[in-house]
Amino acid sequence: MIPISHYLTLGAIIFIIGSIGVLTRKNAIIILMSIELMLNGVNITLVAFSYHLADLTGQIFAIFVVAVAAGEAAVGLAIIIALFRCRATVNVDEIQLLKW
Amino acid sequence: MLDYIWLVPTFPLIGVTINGLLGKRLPKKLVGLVACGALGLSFLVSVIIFFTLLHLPPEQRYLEKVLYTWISSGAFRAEAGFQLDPLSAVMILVVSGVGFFIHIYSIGYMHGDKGYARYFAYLNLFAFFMLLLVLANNFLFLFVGWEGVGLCSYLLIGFWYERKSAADAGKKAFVVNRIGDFGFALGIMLIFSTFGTIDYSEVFQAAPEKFSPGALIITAITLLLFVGATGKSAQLPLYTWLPDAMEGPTPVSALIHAATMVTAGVYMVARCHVLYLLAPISLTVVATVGALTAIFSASIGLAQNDIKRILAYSTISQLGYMFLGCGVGAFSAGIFHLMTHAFFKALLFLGAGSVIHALAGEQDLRKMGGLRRNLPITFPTFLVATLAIAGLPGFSGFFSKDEILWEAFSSPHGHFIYWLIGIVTAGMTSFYMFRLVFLAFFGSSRIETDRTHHIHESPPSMTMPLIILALLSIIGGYAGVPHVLGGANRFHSFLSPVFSGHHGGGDVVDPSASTEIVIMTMSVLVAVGGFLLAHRMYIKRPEVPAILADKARWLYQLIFNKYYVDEIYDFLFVNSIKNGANRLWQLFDVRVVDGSVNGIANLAGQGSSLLSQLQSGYVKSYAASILIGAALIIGYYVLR
Amino acid sequence: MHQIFFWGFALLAVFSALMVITRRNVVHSALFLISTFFWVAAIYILLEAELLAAIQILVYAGAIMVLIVFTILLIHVEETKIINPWQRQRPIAILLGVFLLGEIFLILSRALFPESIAGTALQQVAQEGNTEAVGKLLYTKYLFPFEVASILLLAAMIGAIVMAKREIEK
Amino acid sequence: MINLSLLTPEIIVLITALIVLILDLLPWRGRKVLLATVGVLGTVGALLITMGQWDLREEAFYGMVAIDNFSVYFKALFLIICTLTILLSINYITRGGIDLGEYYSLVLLATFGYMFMASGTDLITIFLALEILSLAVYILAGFMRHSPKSNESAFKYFLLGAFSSAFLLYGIANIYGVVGNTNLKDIAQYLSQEAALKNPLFLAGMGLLLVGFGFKVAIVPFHMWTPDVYEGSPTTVTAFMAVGTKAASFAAFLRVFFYTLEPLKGQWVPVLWLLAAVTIIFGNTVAIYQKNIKRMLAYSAIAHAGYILVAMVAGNDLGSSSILYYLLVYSLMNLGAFGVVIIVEKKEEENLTISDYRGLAYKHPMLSAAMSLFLLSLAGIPPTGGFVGKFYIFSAAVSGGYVGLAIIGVLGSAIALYYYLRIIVYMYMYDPEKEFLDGPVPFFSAAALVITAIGTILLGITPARILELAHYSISYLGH
Repeated sequence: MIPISHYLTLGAIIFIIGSIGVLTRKNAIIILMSIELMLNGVNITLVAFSYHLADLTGQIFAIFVVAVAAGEAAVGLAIIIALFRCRATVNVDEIQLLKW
Repeated sequence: MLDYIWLVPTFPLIGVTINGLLGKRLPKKLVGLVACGALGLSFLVSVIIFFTLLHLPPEQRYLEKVLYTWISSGAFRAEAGFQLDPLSAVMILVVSGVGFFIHIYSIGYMHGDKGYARYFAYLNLFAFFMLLLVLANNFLFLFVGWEGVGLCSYLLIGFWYERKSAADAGKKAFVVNRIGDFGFALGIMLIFSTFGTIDYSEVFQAAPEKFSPGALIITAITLLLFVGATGKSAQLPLYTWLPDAMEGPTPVSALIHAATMVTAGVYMVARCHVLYLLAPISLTVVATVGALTAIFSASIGLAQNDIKRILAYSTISQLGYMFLGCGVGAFSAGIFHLMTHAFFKALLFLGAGSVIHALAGEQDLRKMGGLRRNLPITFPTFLVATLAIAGLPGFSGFFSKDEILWEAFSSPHGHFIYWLIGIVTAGMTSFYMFRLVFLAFFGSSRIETDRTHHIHESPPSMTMPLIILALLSIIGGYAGVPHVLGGANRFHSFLSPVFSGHHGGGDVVDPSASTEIVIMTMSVLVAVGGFLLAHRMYIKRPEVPAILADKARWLYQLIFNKYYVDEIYDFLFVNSIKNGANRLWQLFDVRVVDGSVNGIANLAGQGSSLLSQLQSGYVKSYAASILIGAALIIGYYVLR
Repeated sequence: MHQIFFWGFALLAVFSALMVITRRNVVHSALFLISTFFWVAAIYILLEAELLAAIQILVYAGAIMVLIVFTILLIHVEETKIINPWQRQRPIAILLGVFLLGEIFLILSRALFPESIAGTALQQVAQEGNTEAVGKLLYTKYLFPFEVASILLLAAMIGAIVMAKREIEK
Repeated sequence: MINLSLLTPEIIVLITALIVLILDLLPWRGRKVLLATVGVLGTVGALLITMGQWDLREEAFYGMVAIDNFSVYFKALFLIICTLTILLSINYITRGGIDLGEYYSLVLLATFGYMFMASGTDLITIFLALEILSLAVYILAGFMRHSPKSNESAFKYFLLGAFSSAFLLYGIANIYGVVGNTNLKDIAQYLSQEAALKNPLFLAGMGLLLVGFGFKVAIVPFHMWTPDVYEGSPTTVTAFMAVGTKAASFAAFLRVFFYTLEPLKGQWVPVLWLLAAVTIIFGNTVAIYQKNIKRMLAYSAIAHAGYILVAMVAGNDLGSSSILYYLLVYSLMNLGAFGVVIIVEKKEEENLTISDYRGLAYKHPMLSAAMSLFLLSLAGIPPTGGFVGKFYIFSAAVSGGYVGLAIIGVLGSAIALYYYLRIIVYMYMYDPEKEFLDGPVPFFSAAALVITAIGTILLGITPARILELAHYSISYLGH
């Protein structure tokens, strides 16, 4: 039997890998993918708890997270496309018109 | 009639509304009429109310008119409304009365200014807030008025914004007053959380029941409130904004920075006398700050050459007197001096304004002289005011200043030192005021030639208020003739319901009446001494050498010797004081206070630009900030 | 057996995730992301969440990734090398990540995990299987969030169309 | 129990959003005003029904949403905000060339999300509501698609918003793992056990919730998006999110922390204390330096979040009711200030720096008077609503024993007066150099300004009634 903390650690590692991706990558699309990684980390945590508690709420929550992730991806990619049309770049280091 | 008390602040508010919104489109005459009319009506109502009050038996001279419930939340409750008692009656009379005359004066003075309507709108707005301040029945309304008059003051100091100095002065007033208001606001919040209410009557009733004298919380409250008062009433160490505030139009200086707004601190302390009497430490602080401010700024006044600046330092010094009075527990004496000071200081400023008007904007005393003949109305009225502020017998300043000095000497809260400082200050006051009069109105003209041709007396709209205020400066004092001079001190007995049960000062028919006479005589002597010294230095000396020089050589030698003596005398006594005062001014005013004001502003500005660099525009560093925050918060919970 | 599967899936998932954030080429990152999704789905199966595993593959790998890949095709850019003064962020980011991970380990080592609250849900799963049990809950207790989620998708749809539409009609 | 009829106001808003979308297909020139009118009618209708729900205290959908006074108060506030935003937008979006039906539709959908932020009693509901409003506002922020700034602001808002909601989600997951449920009532019940209070997993979850909410209400150090997004977005959207998103996030923040996490007060109060202090100091200091008025108002919005945190820290009776009161005042005065900015703003980012306001008073006295009123209220000068709100908040802090925080707050508002007054000085103390508007002040915008101005003054003069409502709303939270 695998203890729950193993699953939780796995979720945490993936969550943190995702957040490091957000902090280090320049390409907006990769940043978006890193956020998806973070959400996956959360989902692993939710499902692990659900399994441990023998309660389905966690799984249902995870389903909603997937739905939200889909919505965020759609909106985010649309925003990235609009940005690209306007600025011809998706490099976050070049997108700093607004500052100070 | 008393129920119509709400009319008093309402009229100026109507004036603001009309002039503020339509002022640009109305003819100038109408603008002036509306503004003056609004305040005139307030004044009329105030007078009627005052006499109605006078006809009531003393214990019924109180009216609280609750407008509505401001707060009712759990244990906290406050009702907002107006409170009319002898204290606020005196205040509305002074504010609306002096305000009314200054409004009239402004019609002439501001004639031709492009911001005419704006000026009157601000002035009416000021009157509204000031009346609200003195009529409030709770600390919140007081604070409303307090902030409101500060705002108007700020707007009016910077009225001639084209001048950089005016804009700077406005900024300075703003920064310094922030510090004061900061303490004041905290004080009110402390009251609110201590008593659960901010109504005067409830607070003042609960305070003696709940706390014994010397209670720490009351001391904290009163000291915080006093911080606010030092800001608004220009006391040490927050006084420096006031001399700079003279950048505003002169009638504004007269109304706001001499007669009314700056006395708000004194009014507030007197209003909270119940609290102050419970906090002996705070009383000592008030008296000490008042006394020190009085002598300190009077000494600075000795060295100034700008006519309005002298008056400004004089105002600070006189405000110090009022706080001294309050600090020794003689609240009604403080208010009495507040009233007489409002008359003669307004008159002094308006007279100075008339001089400046005549000289097309010249404010330097060294470029005046001999104006006595050119300004036949301004001169005598100005002289009356000078006599009054110097405290010569028979003029209003004599009675009020003397009462404070006597209380400083004799009151249980008083001390010999306070009296000594007070009387030295009185001498200085007399000296610098007569110096001003001699330099401006006597002697030969030192006026620059291009200004000489249009020296003229001001129009009637300006001289009329001068005359009325001069009358008030004379008779104003007779409201409070002390018992020892055979008077009844009616002013004091009028205020006694407010300060009843406390030592209000003046009422005790003192067994040591002879001491009082001695004290009184000494202050008169000091005043006369100041006059003589000024006369010697600014009237006699310039003429004497010239006459003697062409008589005979041996005589001239004598004169030379005398002159020599004068020089030593000058060097030893006058100059050293002058230099000392100047240096003090340099050190304190320019370095410490200006320095710290600028320092604060610079620090804020630099901190601001530095911190805003953090906002680099890079979305990744924003994300890093979030992650750091998250790591720290979780770290707090885990590693603790 | 379970052990081996878990460690295998977990290591593969972490490895793919690391690849996602380290590959220079966007397309490679995307492919590794798909692989991560698959391994995570496998973990779900280990945790007896079969429906979720299916959704993970259908929605994530199927729908979201297709969207991302389409966008990559639309926006063809290589990562350029513009020097950003704040770019020295990589070590900070990694340090922060390690710090956070350390915190999470600490938490997990001290955490009190509740006992299984089991009850009806578990029995339902035993009788009807995971999918049916989840479905029933979704349409009863969680009906409200379910409906709200549909509105969320509607908002996302409207938004995406507005943003990506070519020109505003005049 | 489903009790669908309890959700009538929300359903009306939703249907209005859809109707607007469909009506936009009409081949009729004047349809834009029709859309706005339908939008306003829908929100006003929903507002009336919401008001009728006062004192109802019901639950719907198996405890997923609560119709208590707390949510009714907030829902009414959101509907007012929505109405005013639509009024301010009519002219602006036409000028900006973004007059699409989707605009109103998204505003209404965001409002729909706001409403469930206030009434959601399950972390799932709150999370979904947060996502709905976020998605809608991301799009609105980038609605001016030809403007690089608008695009950038949508982009930044989206990336950081998604990033922070991942944290929120992770926090919810941890709390679920400890409690076994996501319903606020069950979590509260769990916390009634003594041992539960020390579970680090739960505390970490709470900390992550703090991050998520902190981002949405813009408190330091989660505030960095605020100035950029506020500056870049279309001004009507800035106004909408500055008040709506902030109030909605505070609604959920309050429900979770004041009601559910009440037993853990000792744990979150110190953190909020520090965050409040830093937020007030940072927001106010940086605002001094700003030249763009929208950016300045953004920093001011950060500082205001700090003031509200002060009341949360104080936590007593006065503090909690003053939050609801302050959010109402804040919404009105901020919408008013942004309203003036919206009216004065011209195409191509013109008239957006503070010095552009020089001499406005001579050309448009009413507009400047209104602006001065809003700014003075923001600065907390009596007799405006802002003053009363701040007074309550800081008094609450003093009587709660947090004198230090009150001092920081008062000091912060003293600094704040400086940058607010600067605009007034520019308006009144300089001569105008140009014409500000191309025509008269648009009717609908003027109407919105009148409403906000009257509200700001009335709340300053007679706050008692609203304060009572606020007190009544929050003291029965969860009962």
